[in-house]
Amino acid sequence: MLALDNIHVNYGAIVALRGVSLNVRENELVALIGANGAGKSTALSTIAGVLKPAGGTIIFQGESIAGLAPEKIIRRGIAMIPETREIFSGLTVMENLLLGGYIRKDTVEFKRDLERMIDLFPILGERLNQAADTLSGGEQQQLAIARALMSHPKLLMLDEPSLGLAPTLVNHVFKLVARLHAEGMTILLVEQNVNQTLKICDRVYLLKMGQVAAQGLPENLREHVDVESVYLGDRIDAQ
Amino acid sequence: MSFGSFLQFLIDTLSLGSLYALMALGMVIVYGILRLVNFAYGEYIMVAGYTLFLLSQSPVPWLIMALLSVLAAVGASYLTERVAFRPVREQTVTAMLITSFAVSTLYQNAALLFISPRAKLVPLPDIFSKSIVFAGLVVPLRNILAIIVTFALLGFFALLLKRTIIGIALRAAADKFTMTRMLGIPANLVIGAAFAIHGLLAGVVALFWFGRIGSVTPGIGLAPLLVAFIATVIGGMRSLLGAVVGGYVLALINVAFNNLLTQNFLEYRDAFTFSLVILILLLRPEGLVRAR
Amino acid sequence: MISPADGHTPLTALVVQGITMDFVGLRALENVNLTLRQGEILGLIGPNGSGKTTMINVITGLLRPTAGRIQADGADITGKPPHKIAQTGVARTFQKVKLFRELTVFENVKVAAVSVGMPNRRAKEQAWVALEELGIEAWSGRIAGTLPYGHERKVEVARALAMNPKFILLDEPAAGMDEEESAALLQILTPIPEKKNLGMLIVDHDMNLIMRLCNRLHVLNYGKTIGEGTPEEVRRIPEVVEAYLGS
Amino acid sequence: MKDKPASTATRSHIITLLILLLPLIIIAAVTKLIGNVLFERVVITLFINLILVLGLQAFMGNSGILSFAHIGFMGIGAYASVLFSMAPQMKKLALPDLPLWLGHLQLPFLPSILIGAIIAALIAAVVSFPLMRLSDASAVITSFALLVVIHTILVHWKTVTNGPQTLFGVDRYTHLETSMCWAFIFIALAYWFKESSIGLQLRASRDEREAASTIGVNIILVRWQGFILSAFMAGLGGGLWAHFITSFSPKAFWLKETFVILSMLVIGGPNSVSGAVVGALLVTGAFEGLRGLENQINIAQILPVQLIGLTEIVLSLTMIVILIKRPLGIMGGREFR
Repeated sequence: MLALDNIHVNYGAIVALRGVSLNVRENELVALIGANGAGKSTALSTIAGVLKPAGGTIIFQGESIAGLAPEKIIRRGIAMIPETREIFSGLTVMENLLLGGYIRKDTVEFKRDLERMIDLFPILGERLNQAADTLSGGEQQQLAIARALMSHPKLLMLDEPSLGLAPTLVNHVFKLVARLHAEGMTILLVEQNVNQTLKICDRVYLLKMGQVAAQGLPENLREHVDVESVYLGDRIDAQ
Repeated sequence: MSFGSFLQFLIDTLSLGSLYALMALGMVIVYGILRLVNFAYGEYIMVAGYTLFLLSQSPVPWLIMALLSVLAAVGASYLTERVAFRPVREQTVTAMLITSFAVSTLYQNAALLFISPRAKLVPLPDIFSKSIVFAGLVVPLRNILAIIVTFALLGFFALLLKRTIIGIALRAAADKFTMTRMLGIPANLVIGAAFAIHGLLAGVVALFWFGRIGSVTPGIGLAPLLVAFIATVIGGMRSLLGAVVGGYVLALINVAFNNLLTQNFLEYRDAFTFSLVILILLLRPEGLVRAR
Repeated sequence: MISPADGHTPLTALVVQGITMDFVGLRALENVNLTLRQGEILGLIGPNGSGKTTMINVITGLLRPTAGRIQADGADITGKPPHKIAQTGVARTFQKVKLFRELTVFENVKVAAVSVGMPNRRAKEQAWVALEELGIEAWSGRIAGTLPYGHERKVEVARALAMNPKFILLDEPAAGMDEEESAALLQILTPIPEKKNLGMLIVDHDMNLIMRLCNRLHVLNYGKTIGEGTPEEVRRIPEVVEAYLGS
Repeated sequence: MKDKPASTATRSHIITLLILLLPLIIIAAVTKLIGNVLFERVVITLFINLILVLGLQAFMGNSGILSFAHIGFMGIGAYASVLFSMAPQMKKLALPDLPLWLGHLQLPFLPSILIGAIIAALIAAVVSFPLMRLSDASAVITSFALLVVIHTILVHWKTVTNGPQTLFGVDRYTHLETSMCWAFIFIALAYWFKESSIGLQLRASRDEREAASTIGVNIILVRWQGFILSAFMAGLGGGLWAHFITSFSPKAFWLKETFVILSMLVIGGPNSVSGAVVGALLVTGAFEGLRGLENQINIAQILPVQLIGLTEIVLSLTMIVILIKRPLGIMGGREFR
């Protein structure tokens, strides 16, 4: 469904991605893990059209989408929830959701979608007419996910959805992602909570310094790669 | 203060403030999204004025002329964005500001070259020269009209921004521009809409502005531009409501100065109001109404 | 290992006491205590969003803490403007490199020496020393905005060193570098604290770099301290492992 | 080894200054040879423009902040210098309401112009300090507000400015040689400031405000020092201009002049002294050329209407194209070397 081939991205003079290739198949939940600064967010932003790749190809459903503007990418069916969530703070919850469904332009369907979101996130239903900046961190994360779902994406990209959330909410987010996946959504997930991520994903890519360092099924990755060393460094006494 | 003079004061403030509020609102709509203080804003009023003048020989009714001149202001605003601002959008705020200053000069001198340096009379409907007598006061009808039209427009824009998808998108874009694009709202649509509203408000203000002064010159845009500057700073540069409040507050200050200051001091009125601008930017950089 | 006793006397330190930093609806730091001694390398680590950069911003005066005190070398610097703090001997680098793009590399480094009050001639000397320290004197005439990335980082470190600081705070000096580059940086950084008698605080995600470079580590999660100690001690603390890998 | 780069730096500074001065000397010499009064006026205008552009460059180029107030300080320098240089008999005619001590006072040209510039600098020092913490749009609006305030006062303070009417009877001091000398001094001054430790800190704050403050730059202070110097240079330019044109009104220190001077800096490139010089040369040349063309066409009545504003149109279009295609101006922020 989505295939990145040899993608290079530069941030000014910084080389953020050095030839990343990965693919996501229909109905899969693929995770990107790796230490901070490994290039996970950069990869998502590049797919979403916020960053332009310096080289390589991105094919989505058989068509090249590399370098398209963000407003075009979402129309192809790729929705992204940024790490910072980017809730429109002065707008109400309802208005945020309305913009989420902007590309659909169908009032009947909008009502049905809205009901579905309220079903999925009851708390948002209670706060529809409240300004979004009055929501708590966890509620804002739910709103960000709901807003992305409003566009009926074929591929949903989540960048660190558990970031900054209290432990109980972290569990909630993972359950939610697992549920969306179970309902058939194709998902590309970036997470730093490795243990939880490996429990729910189908396949995983490990990024290290802008490159794919390992990939495979979660259990294989655990067996063949010392994941802990990626995050906590090699043991000095082992050297 | 007698009831009569109070009423006079109120109507003066409201009618002047209405124009100021519309000016400021148009300024803030663009500023909120692009961080651009557009020096060419006053020139859209000039464009509307010359359109009226050029149409004055034609047989069309005044309302059509008015409509066409407002459209001309919208066109000028949209065109400027397309040709001059879009290519420098990615650059610094200062580069955009200088561009707008250059555009302003360009418009003014185009008017000098292609029309005339001399003042040209603008056609006005009869209703603008009529007055009504109310509670012992003679009130020009155009002042009442200005108040009504402004309130109607403000209501219209409040609805537009609150209820329509493009209005909501405009508010969202002023908050987080990239995210609006990631939801599929084209950047150029939002910015184009902002500049269209920018021009529309300038065009409407132009009708009443010329209603007060009767003629158009190439340099006519400066005074309303200054008004928009001050009102936005007073009200808060990032808040739409603030702009409207700022407009009325500025009118209140001006009308009060007119009534209170002696002739000697009145000459320095601009110096006073602009010192006030500096003071507000220093003491309360966000203006009276804070952005949410 | 440098222990306080064999360090240079008199021993001075950057002391952070009970710092709390609130943003609207978010507590970024909560009652954090931290000490950076001259001559040592302290690693400040923690997952994304744990408050590391906020801590550096608070110490260098870019943010004013909600509560708590910061002392550098005995002087209270809490709430002082950034340039005053810099002049008391606290230098830093940025996560996203902030070079003066239109200035030459030499000017970038020299201006730091000038700004902390050195006369022109000394500032020039100081700038050369710092450039040589990082091995980039050959680039001195280049306009900073045209440098390749690895060198930008080095210029930023040289700029901080040119201030002749007592404390230097490095925010992700190895970000965006490959293994080779980051190893080379390690070579350069390791001897500096002892040689210049300064305290070095490093934030980085490259744990291999951190584990090798630092004498002590300080771990933050959700703005709170969850562990302190030598690298080996720290990676045995269960909270730290959980913070990094999840439960 | 360590001294070598320093001495090459000094040499390259000298080379830069020579490259900048040489064309001006040639222009002045050619003007002297031709001996055409009209041409000489154009060249003097060029030198004065150059001084004003350099004054603007000193602040705007180094700090990156657009200032509209500059031409206001030019106006202050112009009026203030005239108050000191004008003969008492003339003052009775031109400014009859002056206070007695001022009315009787007359100083030679040089001290008058210097005092005028110092007054401009002092006023700038007092009013601008609190403004120096503002950036971007706020900074631009306040500097614009400052221009309006200065302009309003010049227009209405009849006692010392003759109000909106033309102030006449100013003696001529600024000739080809004087203006050229001043231009030389100002090129050196602007260059020295840019390379000085204050200028260096100011340029650092222009490129990265946060980083500058964390290496110890007191941004408000260095901006303020730059602003005062800039106002001094503008004030001196104003004094020289007043004693060249010999009769003028506050209209001369308003948006039109602001536009012309700003366009020179933007087209040449604000970040370097070379940019300011190139901009002043090119724009003055083009401006006077187009003006001349406009006049020829109007006199010859080739067109049925009067041709006005063509010069500004060409200038503003050039400016917009430069801003789009080459935002750092022709010189791109570099010096000749």
